[in-house]
Amino acid sequence: MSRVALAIVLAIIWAAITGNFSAPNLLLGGSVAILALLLIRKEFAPPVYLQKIKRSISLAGLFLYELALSAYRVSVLILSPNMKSKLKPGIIAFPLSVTSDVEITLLANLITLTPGTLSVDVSEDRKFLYVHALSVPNKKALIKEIADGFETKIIEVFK
Amino acid sequence: MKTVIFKTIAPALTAIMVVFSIFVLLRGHNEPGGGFIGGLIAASAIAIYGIAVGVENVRKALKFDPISMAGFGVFIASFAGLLSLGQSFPFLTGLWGYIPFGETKITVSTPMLFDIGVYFAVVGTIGAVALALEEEDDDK
Amino acid sequence: MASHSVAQTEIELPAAMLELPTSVADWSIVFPVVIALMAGALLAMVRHSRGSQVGFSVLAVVAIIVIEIDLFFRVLENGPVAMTMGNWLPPFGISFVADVMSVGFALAAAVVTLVVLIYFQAEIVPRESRHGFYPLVMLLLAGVTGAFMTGDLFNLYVWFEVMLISSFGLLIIGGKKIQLDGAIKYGFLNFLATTFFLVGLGYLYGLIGTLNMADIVLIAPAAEPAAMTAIAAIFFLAFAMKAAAFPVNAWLPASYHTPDAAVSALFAGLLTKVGAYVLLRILVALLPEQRDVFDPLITAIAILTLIIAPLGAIAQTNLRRALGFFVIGGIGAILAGIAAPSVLGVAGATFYVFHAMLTMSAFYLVAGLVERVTQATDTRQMGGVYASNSLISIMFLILVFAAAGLPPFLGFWPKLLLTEAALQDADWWLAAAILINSILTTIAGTRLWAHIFWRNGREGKKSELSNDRLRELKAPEKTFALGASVALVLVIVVIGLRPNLIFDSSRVAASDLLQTENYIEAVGLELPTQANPTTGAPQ
Amino acid sequence: MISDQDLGITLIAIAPFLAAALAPFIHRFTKGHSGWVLAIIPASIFIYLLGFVEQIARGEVVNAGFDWVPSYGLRLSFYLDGLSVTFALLISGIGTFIILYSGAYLKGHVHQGRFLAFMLMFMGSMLGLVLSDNLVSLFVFWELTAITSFLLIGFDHVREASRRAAIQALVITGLGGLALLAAIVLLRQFTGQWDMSAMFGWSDAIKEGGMYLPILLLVIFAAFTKSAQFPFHFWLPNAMEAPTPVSAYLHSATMVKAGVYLLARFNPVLGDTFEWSLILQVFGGFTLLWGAAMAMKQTDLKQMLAQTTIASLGLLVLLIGIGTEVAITAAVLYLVSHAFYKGALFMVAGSVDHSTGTRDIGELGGLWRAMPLTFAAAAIGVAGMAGVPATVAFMAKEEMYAILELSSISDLFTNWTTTLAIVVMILGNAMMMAVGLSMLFKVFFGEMKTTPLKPHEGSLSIWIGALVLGGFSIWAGTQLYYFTNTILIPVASSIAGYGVEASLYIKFSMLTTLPFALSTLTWILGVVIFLAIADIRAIMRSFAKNLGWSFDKIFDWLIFGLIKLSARLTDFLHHGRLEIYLYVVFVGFALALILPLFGNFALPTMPPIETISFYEGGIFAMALVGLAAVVMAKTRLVAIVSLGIQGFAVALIFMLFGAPDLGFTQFMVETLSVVILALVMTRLHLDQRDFRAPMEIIRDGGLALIVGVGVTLVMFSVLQTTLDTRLSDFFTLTSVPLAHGSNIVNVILVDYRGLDTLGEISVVLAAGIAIIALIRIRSGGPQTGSGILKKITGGRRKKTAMANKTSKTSKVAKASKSTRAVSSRKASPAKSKASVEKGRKPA
Amino acid sequence: MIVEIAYYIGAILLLIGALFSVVAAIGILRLPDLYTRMHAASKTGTMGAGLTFVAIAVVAFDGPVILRALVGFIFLILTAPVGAHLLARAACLAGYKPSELTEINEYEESMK
Amino acid sequence: MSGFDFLQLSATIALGLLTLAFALTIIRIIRGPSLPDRVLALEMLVSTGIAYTAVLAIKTSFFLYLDVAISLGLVGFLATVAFARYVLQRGLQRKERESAIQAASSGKLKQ
Amino acid sequence: MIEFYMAPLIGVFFTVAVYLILSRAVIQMLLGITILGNGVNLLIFTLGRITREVPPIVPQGLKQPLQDIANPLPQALILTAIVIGFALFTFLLILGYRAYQELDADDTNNMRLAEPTGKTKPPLSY
Ligand code: NA
Ligand code: NA
Repeated sequence: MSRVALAIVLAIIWAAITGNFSAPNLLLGGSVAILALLLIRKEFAPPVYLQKIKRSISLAGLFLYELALSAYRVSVLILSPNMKSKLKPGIIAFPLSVTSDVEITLLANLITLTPGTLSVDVSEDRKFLYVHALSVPNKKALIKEIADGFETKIIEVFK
Repeated sequence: MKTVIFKTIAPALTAIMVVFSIFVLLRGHNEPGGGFIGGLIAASAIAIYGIAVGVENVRKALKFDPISMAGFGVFIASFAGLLSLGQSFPFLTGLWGYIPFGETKITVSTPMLFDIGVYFAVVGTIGAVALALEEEDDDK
Repeated sequence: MASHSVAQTEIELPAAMLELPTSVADWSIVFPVVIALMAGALLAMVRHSRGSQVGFSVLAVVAIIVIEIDLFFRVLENGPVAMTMGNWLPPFGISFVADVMSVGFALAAAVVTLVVLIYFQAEIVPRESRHGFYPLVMLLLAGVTGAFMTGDLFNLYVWFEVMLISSFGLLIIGGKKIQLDGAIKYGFLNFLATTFFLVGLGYLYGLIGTLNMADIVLIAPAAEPAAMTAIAAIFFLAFAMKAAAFPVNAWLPASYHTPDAAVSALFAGLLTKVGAYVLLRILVALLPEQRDVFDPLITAIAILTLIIAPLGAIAQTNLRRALGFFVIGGIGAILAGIAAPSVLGVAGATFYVFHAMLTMSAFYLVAGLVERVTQATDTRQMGGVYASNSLISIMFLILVFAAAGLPPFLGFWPKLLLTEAALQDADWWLAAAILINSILTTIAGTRLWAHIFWRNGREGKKSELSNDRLRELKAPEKTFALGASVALVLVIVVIGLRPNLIFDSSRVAASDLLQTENYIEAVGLELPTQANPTTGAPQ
Repeated sequence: MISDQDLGITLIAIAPFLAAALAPFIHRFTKGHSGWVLAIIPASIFIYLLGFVEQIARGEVVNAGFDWVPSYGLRLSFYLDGLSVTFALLISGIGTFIILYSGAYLKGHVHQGRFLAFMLMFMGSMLGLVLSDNLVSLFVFWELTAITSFLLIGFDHVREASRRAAIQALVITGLGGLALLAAIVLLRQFTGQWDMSAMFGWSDAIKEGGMYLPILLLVIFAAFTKSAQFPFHFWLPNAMEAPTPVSAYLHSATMVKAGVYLLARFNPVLGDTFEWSLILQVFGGFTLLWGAAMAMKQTDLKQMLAQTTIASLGLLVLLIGIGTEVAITAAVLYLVSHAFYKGALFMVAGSVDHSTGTRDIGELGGLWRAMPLTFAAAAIGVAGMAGVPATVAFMAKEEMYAILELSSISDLFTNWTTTLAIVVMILGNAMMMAVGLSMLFKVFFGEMKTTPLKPHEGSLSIWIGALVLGGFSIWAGTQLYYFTNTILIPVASSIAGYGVEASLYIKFSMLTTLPFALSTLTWILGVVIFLAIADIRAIMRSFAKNLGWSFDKIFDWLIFGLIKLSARLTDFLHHGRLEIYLYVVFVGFALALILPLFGNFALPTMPPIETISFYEGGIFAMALVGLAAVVMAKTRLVAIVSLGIQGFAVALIFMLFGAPDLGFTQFMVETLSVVILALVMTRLHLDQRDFRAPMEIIRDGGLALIVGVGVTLVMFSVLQTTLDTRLSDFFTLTSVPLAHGSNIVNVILVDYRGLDTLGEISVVLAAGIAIIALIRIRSGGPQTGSGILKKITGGRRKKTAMANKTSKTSKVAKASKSTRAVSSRKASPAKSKASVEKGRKPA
Repeated sequence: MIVEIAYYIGAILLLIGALFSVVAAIGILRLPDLYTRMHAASKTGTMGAGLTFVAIAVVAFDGPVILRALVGFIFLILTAPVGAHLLARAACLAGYKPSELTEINEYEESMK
Repeated sequence: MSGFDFLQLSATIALGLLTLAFALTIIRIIRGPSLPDRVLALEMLVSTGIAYTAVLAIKTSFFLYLDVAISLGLVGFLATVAFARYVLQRGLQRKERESAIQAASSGKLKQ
Repeated sequence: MIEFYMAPLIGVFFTVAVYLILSRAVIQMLLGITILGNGVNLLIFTLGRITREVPPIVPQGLKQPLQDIANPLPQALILTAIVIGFALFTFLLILGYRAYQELDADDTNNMRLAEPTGKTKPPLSY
C-alpha cells in the first residue's frame, strides 16, 4: 500500500519535473518510480500515512513560517556588531516523544532547517535528540518550544 | 555513518535521485543532460545509499554487479550503432521510430538507446568504484 | 568573432547525409573495433566465469583477424576505403579509414593479441581472470585498432585513452609491489602524453576548425605557420612520449618488466607502435611542412634513440627490462624513416613497425618462458637453459638476431630499407646509427644469451656447476605458453625468409602516406582543383 | 620458368640448411654413424659442382636463382665463375671430410647432433656466400656465417673463454658485416643494381664517382674483419676455443677466406687504384709479419696454426693488393694450397689432441710411432707450409716471388714497393716454415712423453681427411697442366676481371731463376729461425709480458667499458625518480610551446583590452584564488579541500559562457572526485606539508611559469586568427531537422560524434575494471615493519579496522576525551623516515 | 500588468535571496566556531538559494518551469539538513570542541 | 523602469552579491582553521553556486539553467556527506593514535 | 574578447598544475593532474571562441536558433575529455593510494622497486 503511495508520489514528482501531466508521461513516471523503489526495497520506510493532508499542510505552513522568521533572526544576529555578546550557543538533549525513525528524522530535519537550531545526533536508544542552538538562554524554554511546535504537529500528522 | 536520521532519509533521497537521473537522461537530447550526467547522478545515489545503509545491502539491492552494468552499457551502446547495418547505413547512424500512444507519440531512436548505454556505463563504473572503496573502509 | 553566426537560409538538408548505401563489405572497416568493444563489454559482464572468458575472447579475436585479412587484401588491391559514421558527410562525422598501413598494423595487433591470449592460458592464476584480464585485453585491442583506423584526430585521442586505461589495468593485474611502482611512473607520464595531445588538439581546432585528418591535409598548409609549428611540436612531443623515443622514454623501462610476461608481450607489441604509427601519420601525411622544419630534430632524436637504447640494454640484468630497451631502440629505427621520408624510408618505418610488433611480443613471451624455466627474473640468477631446453634457446637466439636486424631474420629487411633511405637522403650519421644500433643490440642480446643460456650456473658460482633451480615446463605451459611462442616465432621466421608481401605492402603504405590523394578521396573530401590543363576546366 | 639448373644451384646453398634441420634427428637414429650419413650432402654438392668445372674452364659463367622480392630487385641469385666454383669446391670438398671428422671427433657428445647441424648450416651459408650474385643475398649469407660460427665457437659453452671468443668473433665480424651492408647499399644507389655481375661494367664510373672512397673503405673493413687482418686479427686465435673440426673448417679453409673472397670478388670493380693497393699491401704485409711472428710465440698446436693462418691471410691480401697478373695467380695458388695444408694440419692437431689429451708441443714428443698416419698427414702439411717442391704451395711461393722482375739491381730501388713486399713475404714464409718445423719435430720426433691419454691412432674418419687433403696438395702440385687450366686460369680471370693468360712461370724455368733463389733463401732462413725458435719464443713472451696489453685485452677493455658506460648511462637516464622524468617531459613541453613562436619571430601582438563585467571578473578571481590556495596550502588536506574552489570556478565559467552541460558535468565530476578522494583519504598521510627547498621552488616554479606563459602565448597566436566554424554551423543547422535533437551538444555526443562517446564509455568501463582490480588484488604477505610508532601512525589497515569496529559501537568514541593537542605532526617525520628506509629495501 | 508585478516580486525575491547568501557568508566568517557557523550555512544559505528558485517560479510563466522550480526548492530542503547533521555529528565525535562561549554541551556529557 | 528592466538589474545586483558571498566563503575555506570548517564553507560555496546558477537563468531567460541548479541542489550535499565521513574516521583514528602513544610512552616508563 | 582574458588565466592553471605535478608527493601530483585537466578543458573551450550566456540549444519549436549561440563542438569535445579525465584521475588516485599502502611511500622519490636505487653493477663477464 505504502509502496504504491510512494510510487505515486514519485510519479507526480516526475510529472512535475518533466512538466507534463499527460497520461503517458505519468505512466512513464510510474515505471521510473517503480525502478527506483526496487533499488531501495530493503530499507523501505515503515508505513506512511499521508491522509492527514490538512495537518500536513499545517505542518508545512508552520515550517515555512519558522524558516522565514528564524532566517531573519539569524541574519540579524550575524550582522549585529556585538554579535558575540548575543551568542550563547549550547548543545542540549531534547527528550523525544516521537518514536518512529521517520518521525524522528522529520523532526530532526525540521529543527535543522529552522535557523538557530541544529540537530547533531540521536541517542542510541532514540530517547534524546541532541540539538545545537545558537543561543540557549533557557534550556527548558527551548525544549518546550520545539515540543509544542514541530513535534506536536508531527505527531498529529502521523497518528 | 549509520545514524538514524541519515539511514531514514537516504533511501528516499536515493529514490528521488534515481528518478531525477532518468529524467536527466531522457531529456538530454533536447535540454542539458544526457546519459553521462544522468549516470553521474545515479552513481551519486548509489554512493549515498552505500554510505547510509552499508555496501552489502546496496549490492543485494542492485542485484547486478555494477561492473556488469557498465559492460552492459557499452554493449548496448555498440549495439545501437550496429542497428543501422540492417538499413545499409554506416555505423552509428541514427534511426528514429514513433510509436503512437494515445494522442501522443512515443519516440524511439538509436541515439536514445545509445545514451542509455552511456548511462549504464557511467552508473556501473562509478557505482562500482564507490562501493568498492566504501567496502574497503567497512570491512577492514 | 566570439561566436559564429548562423546563416538563416535553409540549407539543402539531403546534402548533409551520404546518399549511397553502405555495403556490408565496408562494415569490415568498423567491425574489428566494434567486435573488440562488444566482446570487452560482454566479458566484463560475465567476468566471473572463466571458461567463457577464454573461449569468447579467442573467438572474437579470430573473427577480427579474419575480417582484417580480408580487408587488408582488398585495400592492398583497390586502395584505401573509408566509412563516415552516422551517415554524415565526411568532415562532419567521424571517418574510419582503412589503408594498407592502418589495416596491416591492426592485423598485426590482433595476431599478437591472439598469441598472447593463448599464451596466457599457462600464465593464469585463477583469481586474476576475475579481475578483468580478458575484458581489458579486448578493450586494449579495441583502442589500438580504433587508433589505427580512425581518420579523425579527436577520435584518435579517445582511442588512445581507451588503450591507455586498459593498459593501466593490465599493468597492475597481479598486484605485485613492483607493478604498482611501475604503474605510477607509467601512469603519470602517459597521462601527460595524452594531455599534451589534447592540448595540441585544442590548438589545432582553434586554428583550423577541423579534426578530420583528410581535411587537415587540405587545410593545414594555409594555416598560420608559427602556431601550426607549435602545434606540430606538441604532437611530436606527445607521440614521441607514447612511442618512447629518447629522451622521453623513461616510462617504458620503468614499467614494462613489471607485469606478467604475457602482458609485457602485449604492451611491447601494441602500445609504443601506436605512438609510432601516429608519428608517421601526422608528421609524414598530415603536416609534412612542419616535419621538414623538424627534420634535424627528428634526425637527432632518431640517432640518439637508436644508439642510447641498445646501449642501455647492455648493462641490464633484469631480462625483461633489457628487452624494454630493445623496444625503444626499434622506435629509433621508425623515427629514422620519418627523418628520411622517401618512399623507401617510410616503407622501412612501416615494415619496422610490423616487425617490431611481432618480434618484440615474441621476445617477451620467450622471456616469460625463460623466467618460468629458471624461476628467476634476473639474468645473474639464470643459466643453463641452452643445455636443458633447446627450443627456448633457438627461439631466443632467433629473436636476438631479428631484433638486431641481422639477416635473414625479419628485422633485417626494414633496416635495409631504412639504411638505404638514410643514405639516399645523405643522412650519413643516421645511416651509421641504424647500423650501430644493430651491433649494440647484438652485443646486448648475445650477452643475455651467454648469461642465460650458455653459462651453466648462476652468477657468482662457477659456471661449470649446473643451475640447480632449473625446472621443467609443466604440461599447460608446454601446450599454451611454449606452443604460442613457437607459433609466433615461426611466423617471424617465415616472414623473414619470404618478406615479399610485407615489402610490397610497406611500399604501398608509404606511397599512400606520402601521396595523400587516395586517402582524401577515400574519405570523400574533394581535392583542390589543380591547374591541370589535361583535366580541363569545370563546365 | 624454373629450370633444373636454377633449382640445383639454389639447392647447393639450401640443402645444407635442410640437412641441418634434420641433423639432430638423423643423429638420434644413426648415432655414431651420423657423420657418414650427413657427409653425403657436401659430397653430393661437390660432385654436382664438378659438373660445372669444364664449362667454366671454357670461360663461361653460369647464372641461376629465383626471384626473392622482385619489387625491390632482390633475387636469390647465383653466379658461377672460376672464383666462386673453386671456393665452393673447396668448401664442399673439405666440408665432406670435416663432417666425417666431426662425426668421430665428437662421438658421444650430448650435443653432437646440434654440432653437426651447425656445421651444415655454416656450410650452406658459406656456399651461399661465395655463389651469390645478388649482393643482398651475399650479405645474408655473409651474416649467416657469422651467426653459425658464433654458435660453433661457443659450442663448448660452459667455459667462459668459449663464450667470450664467440661473442668477440661475432662482434668483430658483425661490425664488418654492417660495413658491407653500407657498402652494398651505396653501390646500389650508384648503380641501381643489386647484382654483383652487373657491377663489373660500372667499375670506372664508381671509381670516378664521389662515393668511391667510402665504398672502398667499407668493403675493405668488412673483408679485414672477416679475414682477421691486423688490427682486427685477434678474434681468430681466440676462436680456437671451438672444437677442432670448427677450426679446421672455418678458420683455415672457409670462413676466414670470406674476406679474401670479398676482396677478390670486388677487385674488378674497386681494385687497381692507388688507395686499394696501398691499403691492402700495407695491412696485408703487416698482418703477414705479425701473424707469423706471433705464431712463433705459441706452444699450443692450434694457436700456432691460428697465428700462421692470420699470416697466410695477410699474404693473400698483400698479393691481391699488388694486383698484377702474376700476383693474382700466386694468390690463387696460395689460396688453394693453404686450404689443403692448413685444413690437414688442423685435423692433425685435433687428432693429436683427441688421442693424447693435450695440444701443447712442450708436452708432446715422439708420436710418429703411435700415430703413423697422422704423422704422414702432418709431414705433408708442414711440407706445404714450407713450400717444398711437389706441393702446390711450392708453386705458389715461386709465383709470388716472381712478381719481382729484376733487370738490374737498381730496379730494387725504383720498384722499392715490390722489393719491400718480397722481403716481407720471404720473412713471413720463413717464420711460418719455422713454426711448421717446430710443430713437426716437437710433436712427432724426439722422446715419447707421458700425456693425459695414451696416444693411439684414431678411427678412419679422424685421419682420412687430413691425409686426403695432403694428397690433394701433392696432386695439385704435380698435375700442373690440368690444375692450371681448370682452376687457376678461371679463378685468376675472375679476380682480375679479364682473361688471364696464366702460364705458370715454373713450367719453363724452374731451378735457375730468381724466384727459386728466393725460395731457397726462404728455406735457409726458415731452418735458421727454427733452430732459434725457443729463444725467440722466450724473448717474445717476456716482451709481451712487459708490454702488458694486447689487442685482445683492448677488446675486453672496450666491451667492459661499454658495459660500464651502459650502466652509468642507465643510472643517469633511468634513475627511477619520477619527478625528474616529469621535469624532462615538461621541459620538452615548454620548448614545444615557446621555440616555434620565437623561431618564426611571430610573437602574437597584444589584443585590444575589453571590459568584462564584475561578476565575470569575480569568477576569474575566484579561480585564481582557488589555484593559489592549493599551491600555498599548509597541509595536503587543506590543499585537497581548497581544490574545490578552482573546480567550482571552472564550472561557473562554463555556465557563464553558454555551456550549461559542461558546467553541470564539471560540477558533478568535482563532487564525485571529492567523494572518491574522501573515501581513500583515511589511509593517506595528509597532515604533512610538502617541503621544497628554495632552489627547488625556483627550478620547478620557473619551468611551470615558462609552460604557463607558453600556453598563453600559443593561445594568443591562435586566437588572432578567425575560427572556421563550418563544423559547428553544420551541426547547428542540421541538429533539429536531421538529428531530431535541440541540445546540439548532446546531439554531437550521441550522433555526429557518437564514436567518440562510444570510446569514452569504453574508457569508463576499462577504468572501472582496472580500479576494481587495483582495489581487490592484494600482493598478500604481511606488511613488514616494526616499532610502535610505525604501527600507530602508519599501520593503516589494522588500525582503521579497529577504528571502524569502535565506530560501530561508538564506545571508544564516548570514552575518549578528545584532546587535539597531541599532534600527529610529531609522529610524521619519524613515519616518513621509516617509509624512506623501507622504500629502499626491496621486499 | 500581472507580468510587471510578477517581475517586481521576482526581482525582490532575487535580491532577498542574494542578500541571504551574503549574510550566510558573513556568518560563516564572523561566527566563532564550527557549530554556530553551521547555522548560517545550512539555513541562511539554503534560504538564499531557495528564494531564487521561488523567484524563478514567479517570473517564469511556464507551468513546467514553475513546477520544477518548486521541486528544486523541495530538493534543497530535503538535502540540506542531512549534510549539516552528518557534519556536525562527525565533528562532535571526532572531538572538535565548540567555542568557549558554549556553556552547555549535553552531547559531550552523554559520551562520557 | 519596467518590470523586466528591474528584474535584469536585480539579477545583476544579485550576481554581484553572490560574487561577494563567494569571496567571503572562500576566505573561510582558506582560513579554516579546522577541516570541518572548510568543508562547511565548501558546502556554502555550493549553495551560493546554486543561487548563482538560478540567477543566471533569470538574467538570460534560459530556464534550462534552472535544471542545472536543481541538479546541483540534489547532489551538492554529496561532498559534505563524504567529507563528514572522513572527518569522523580521521577523528577516531587520531584518538586511537593518541591513546596508543600514551600506551607506548607509559610502557616505556615501566621499562 | 573574453578569450584574451581567458588565455592568461589558463596559463595560470597550467603553471600551477605543472608546479604541483613536479612536487614529489603523489597527492599533490594528483591535485596537479586535476588542475591540468581543468586548464586543458578551458583551453579547448576558449579556442572554440567564447559567447556569453547563449547555450547551444535550439529553442522549442524552432528548427534553428534565432541568435548566435555558443560553439557546440568544443563543448562536446570537452565533455568527452572531462569524462576521460575523470576516469584517469580516479585510476591514478586509487593507484597512488594502493602504492602508499603497498610501497609505504607517498613520495615518488621513495618508489624505487621497478628501478632500484644504487649503482647498476652489471657483471663484467661473458
Ligand atoms: Na632527413
Ligand atoms: Na562524450
